[in-house]
Amino acid sequence: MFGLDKKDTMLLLLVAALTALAPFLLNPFPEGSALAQFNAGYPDLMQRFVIFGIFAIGFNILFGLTGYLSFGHAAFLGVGSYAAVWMFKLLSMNVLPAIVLAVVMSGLFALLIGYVSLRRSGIYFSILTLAFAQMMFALAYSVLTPITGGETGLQLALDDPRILDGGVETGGNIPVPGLFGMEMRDSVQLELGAWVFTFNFGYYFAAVVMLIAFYIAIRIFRSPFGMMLRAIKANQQRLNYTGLNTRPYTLAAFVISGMYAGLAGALMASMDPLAGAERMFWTASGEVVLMTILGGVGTLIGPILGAGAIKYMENIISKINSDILHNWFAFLPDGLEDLLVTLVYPFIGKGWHLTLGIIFMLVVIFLPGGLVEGGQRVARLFKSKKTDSSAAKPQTEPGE
Amino acid sequence: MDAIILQILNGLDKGSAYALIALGLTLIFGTLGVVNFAHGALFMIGAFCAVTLSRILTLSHVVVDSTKTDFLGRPLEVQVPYVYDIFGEATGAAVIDWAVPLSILFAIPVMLLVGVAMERGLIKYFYKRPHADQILVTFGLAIVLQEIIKYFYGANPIPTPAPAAFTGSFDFGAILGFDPNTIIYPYWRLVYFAFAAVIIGAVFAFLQFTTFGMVVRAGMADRETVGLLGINIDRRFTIMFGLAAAVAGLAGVMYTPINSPNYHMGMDFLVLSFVVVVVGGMGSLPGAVLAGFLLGVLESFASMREVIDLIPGINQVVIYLVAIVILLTRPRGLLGRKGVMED
Amino acid sequence: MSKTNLTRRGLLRSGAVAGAGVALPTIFTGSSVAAFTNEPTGSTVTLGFNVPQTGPYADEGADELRAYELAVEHLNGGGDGGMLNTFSSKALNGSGILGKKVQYVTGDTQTKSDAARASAKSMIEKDGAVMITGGSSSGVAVAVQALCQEAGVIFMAGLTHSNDTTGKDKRANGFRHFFNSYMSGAALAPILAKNYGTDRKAYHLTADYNWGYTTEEAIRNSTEAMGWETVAAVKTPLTQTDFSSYIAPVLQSGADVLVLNHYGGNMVNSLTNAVQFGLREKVVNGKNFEIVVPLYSRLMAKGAGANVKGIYGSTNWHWSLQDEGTKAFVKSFGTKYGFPPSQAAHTCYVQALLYADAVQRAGSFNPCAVVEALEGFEFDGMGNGKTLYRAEDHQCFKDVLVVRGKENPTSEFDLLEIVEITPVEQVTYDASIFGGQLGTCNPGA
Amino acid sequence: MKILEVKDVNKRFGGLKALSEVNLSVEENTVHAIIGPNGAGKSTLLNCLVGKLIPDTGSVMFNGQSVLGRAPHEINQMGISRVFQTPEIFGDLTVMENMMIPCFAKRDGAFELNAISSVQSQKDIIEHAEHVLDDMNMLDKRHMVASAMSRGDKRRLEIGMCLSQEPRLLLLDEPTAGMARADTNNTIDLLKEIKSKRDITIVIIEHDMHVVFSLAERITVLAQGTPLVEDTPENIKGHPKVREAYLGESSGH
Repeated sequence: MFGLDKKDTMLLLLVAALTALAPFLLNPFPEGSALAQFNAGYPDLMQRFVIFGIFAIGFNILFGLTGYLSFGHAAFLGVGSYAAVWMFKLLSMNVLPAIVLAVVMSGLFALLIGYVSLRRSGIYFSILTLAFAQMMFALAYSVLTPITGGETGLQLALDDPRILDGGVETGGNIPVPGLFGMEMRDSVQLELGAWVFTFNFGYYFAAVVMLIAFYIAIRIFRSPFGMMLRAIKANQQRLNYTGLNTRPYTLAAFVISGMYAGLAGALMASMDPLAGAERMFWTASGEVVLMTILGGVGTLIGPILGAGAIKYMENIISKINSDILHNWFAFLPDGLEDLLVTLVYPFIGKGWHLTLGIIFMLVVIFLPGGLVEGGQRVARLFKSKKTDSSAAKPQTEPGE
Repeated sequence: MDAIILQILNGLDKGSAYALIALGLTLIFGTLGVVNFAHGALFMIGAFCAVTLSRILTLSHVVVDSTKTDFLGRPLEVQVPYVYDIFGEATGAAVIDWAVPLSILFAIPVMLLVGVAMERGLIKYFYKRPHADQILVTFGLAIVLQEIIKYFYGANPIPTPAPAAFTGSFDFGAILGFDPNTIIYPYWRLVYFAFAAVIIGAVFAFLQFTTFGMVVRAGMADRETVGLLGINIDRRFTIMFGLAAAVAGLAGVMYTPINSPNYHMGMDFLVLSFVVVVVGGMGSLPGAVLAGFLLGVLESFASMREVIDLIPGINQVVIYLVAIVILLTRPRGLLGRKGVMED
Repeated sequence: MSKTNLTRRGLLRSGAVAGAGVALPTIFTGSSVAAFTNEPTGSTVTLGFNVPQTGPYADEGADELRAYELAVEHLNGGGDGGMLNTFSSKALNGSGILGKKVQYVTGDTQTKSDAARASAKSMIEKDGAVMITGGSSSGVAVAVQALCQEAGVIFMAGLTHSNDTTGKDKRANGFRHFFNSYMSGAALAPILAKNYGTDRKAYHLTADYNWGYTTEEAIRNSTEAMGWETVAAVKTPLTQTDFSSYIAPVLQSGADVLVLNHYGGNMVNSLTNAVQFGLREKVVNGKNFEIVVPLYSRLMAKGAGANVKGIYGSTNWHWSLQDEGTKAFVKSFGTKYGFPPSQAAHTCYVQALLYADAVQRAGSFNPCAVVEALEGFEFDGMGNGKTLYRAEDHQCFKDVLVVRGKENPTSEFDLLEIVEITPVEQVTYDASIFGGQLGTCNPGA
Repeated sequence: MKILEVKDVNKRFGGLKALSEVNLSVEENTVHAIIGPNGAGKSTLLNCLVGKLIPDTGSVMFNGQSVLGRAPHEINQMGISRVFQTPEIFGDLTVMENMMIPCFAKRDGAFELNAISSVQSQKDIIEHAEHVLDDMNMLDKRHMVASAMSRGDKRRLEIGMCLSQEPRLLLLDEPTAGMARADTNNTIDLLKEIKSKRDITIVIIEHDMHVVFSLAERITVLAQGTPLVEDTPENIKGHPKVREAYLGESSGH
């Protein structure tokens, strides 16, 4: 189906099903229960899951396939966001022109930066991308303030021209981004017993975009182009002596992944029309590296999982304060309660960076293939137990 | 003219800090072939060695001074350091005053230990892994280390002043025949510069003139051959890692009076020190030193207001701009060897 | 202290169809049911405290959070009541807000506008917070304020000093109690002129972002009006840690005053560097060289250690004030936590109380009702003397403190001494000078 | 017809003269061996032929066209394929994928943004790759990850990859270095078989005299960066200068 083989079709359908049902899957705990803290099924976080999923999918096309580690990819996300917000300001609150311009602009920046940076490989390439991104961040934060809004970020204002929406009365409030009359923030709620599920238009819009992006990524992975990119990672020298020019291949991969980043940036701006320079800082670029590694480099679904895991930690784990901990352990005797809280507290809430660092180290040390490899290992364990057969066949099909 | 001399002076001083940090980083890369993103964290831990020692020295017991009151109107509790009890008030105060230089003695064993533990406990399993994995695992480690420090010391910067003897600044202008006060430089920064020069010299001498250093240099050039000679290069490399950690740590200790240390100072320096190492040429010790001074001087010039007026924002990007230009014109950095880190 | 029991109270009821197990998903945003976003329908109301818990301002954020916890305790009738006893409005009675027990959720702004908006959104969408407050930078404040306007909840800004927050980026749903760059300039200039004379040459180092720009402008304008000359103004990068190359040329320029338009880590480092260069021992143009830090914060002064001694700056509030409100607040904060509150803690505590009081007086949590109750509201007893929440820009107008680093601090908290309390008349400005449009209040739904 | 002509090539590395006044011409459809002691400049010469190095002076003509200044991939596209001393293959890819890549290079040229159609739909490429694998007796290994194969198989795969492009000139850089005697003989047989099946010119750089004399029709002896002599194997064997300079010292092998 869709020009994919059976396995990939299954994967695509699985991801489609997961995203479609996310409002249910992410809200497994009834309202008001102690575990409701762990529910993630609210629009903003679900939007972030899919948007950063797109970002990581795109990054993986570059890093996972070619092995070129860009440490400045967040710059393209930033460019996409700025472009999108400017479209909202100047043209229309409809998200489509914003997305188109964002993808084009980030593609142009990626072409320029990629053309220069790809003259070098290895860590030299990483440092070049880092240098470009840091320059963009520093300038966006300071001297480019008239274009980027600087510290406070680029925002909408009541008196923006919005040429295409000219006739619409704003009524003292800035209009919000939408798609032909549907606003990104529109939500429907479904109450089932103690559970409440929120279906948000913005989320589903972003999810559809992510599915398209994911589908394209599968096609790229399975295409001759994707094979060449993997060959670059495997042995660039051999590829050169096989008559293939690696530069345009890597550049194409760089531009494509830059456009994915720009798309993610545009969607971020569509869900929340503000573009800040911090999203271009090098730690933001590091974050997408973390996502990809955590999920599984070079795998199709890994980056999406990694993006989800990190955003979950950032938004859910970081909100657990000592108060909530005390509530959880309230059933224990006082001394034990305090002890447990003392032991756990450094790792959650404001200590979530520590947990992130530890998990990340553990993954790199023990699971170089990320969560996907972890899943495969678990699956293999079950398989070999069930069938009691000899060791499972080594995975030979790459790009799972 | 005097403005230019001043910025060269200032650049050399800045550069000595960059060179010192980059030196350890490139030492680790050159010997072990490991890209250590936790190097900034080592610098930061060094700085917190100084904080810790001054905390230890100022460990106090409480004496209630009933003549004064605190913010809630209660009798004021005055903290009296135990050092005062041991050495008497005058000597005790002097010991506390000299906490930062004293920390050098404290930091050396601590940093050696941290370095060796890091190498034995983590890094050695990554020699054969790709550079990307090394970057990632040490990046994770850097996050963990700085969060631990933050947990114990908080997020705010902690003032750790230099000894009172080094406050104030030295007037070069007067010596060179310029007007007084035109070329002044703080004493402590001059101390830092001299300190960096000594450390850099010591590391070079160590590598150049000791058998240990010769083996290590041979190992940097060709690890397998040295291994074949039956020399236990691994153990020496462990010691090198400890040494590099100590260099980073000392750089951190002496830096504390310049900028009050905080938990993220390592990350602040990380990107910069990598730029320095790459500009100098991965694995090249003289390259790292040269690039450190070069970038320090250029950064100083870029921060002159005449330059900023000419090219707005240049002070924000000069380091990166230099890195890009050097990497494009000299692919292996200023003094780098061929083929290093290009896979 | 109340134990928080996290629910999404507000949001979840809004779309409900009573009694039915399955609702028909026909309504958007539940607009036809709820009157405004996150209308509290149960016996409790949830406030969202959005403060930096990670990053360089984490300690300031922690102090803000302490203040909020204290405020919640007092609102719910716990503790000694703190400023509720001295507050000129007596609407609040310790039974929560409008009889609903106050609960709170917390978020981490990371001092990044993106992260701050994400955590604010999560508190609004997931936890049903009806008001968001906190923050310790203007970038975050402006970003979150715009978000709250859009979402239809009230935003009570925490520590934010840029003119923009209630100037060009003001929003109808946003309110600021903290003072701003303009007021710092207006309050500082006369004191500087009095102490340092009117014939001075100033050299500005300015953080290269919005807050730095507005602060530099404010200080320049007001000092130049006093007769000072501005020799140079140099912008420094946000990520700068070593300011030596910016400070080294200061003396050559012939300036005799250095103004550091820096905050947080930048301020600690630039001040430390400047003192290191021995600038304060120099005599230029026959006058002692002086350093000025327009925005002081005790937490940051602590980071700079002894370097702050004798240096002038302005601050929103200081615990050593002797009015009744301050004394009550310092007492309950100090008793609970063992040390005096920072100005960030103070402004956050006051903001929480002001919001609660406005709701109580309006008789509704509806943001538009709250806006109406706060606009033009005059109050006293909150530590800054008589204060007005101006209707035109939602900025508080009150006395501003000019402080100086203390020469002989008795403790690690006793770093600043109050030099003068600049009366409100002197720092008041016309609401239109910074541009921007307030728009109209947005109740969401 | 001369398919490869090297004229007056000089190459220095700093103070070291790696090649001096090298002249070499290779007749089409012959096997031409270049031998010489270590450091004779064999690899430098080879690198000059494939575009990795550019000679300081002199010319290198392939099929009447200069290769100088062209990138390795361009030279390959002209019809020169290269086999490395240690097998250079795409270790992470399967054997089949390894074989398909040169087929794509042959069909689509140096760059083709073919990002949407799937590899599986490229029937002609698959067919061709399978055909070559079959030729190499490796069809049964096609789903293996290449890095998991034995060294001999990797060598075989690499040669197969080169052949799949139907090059006019095949350059072999010590193809049997480090191999056991049995593997070496297999490789000799393979090369003989290749040569017998098609029109192809082979230039082989070799240390192992057994290999050289089993395969070569012409031999150039290189010493200290200069060609000493060029002749048929029989004459080379008896040449006194060669015995002295090269064979004499390696007779112990």
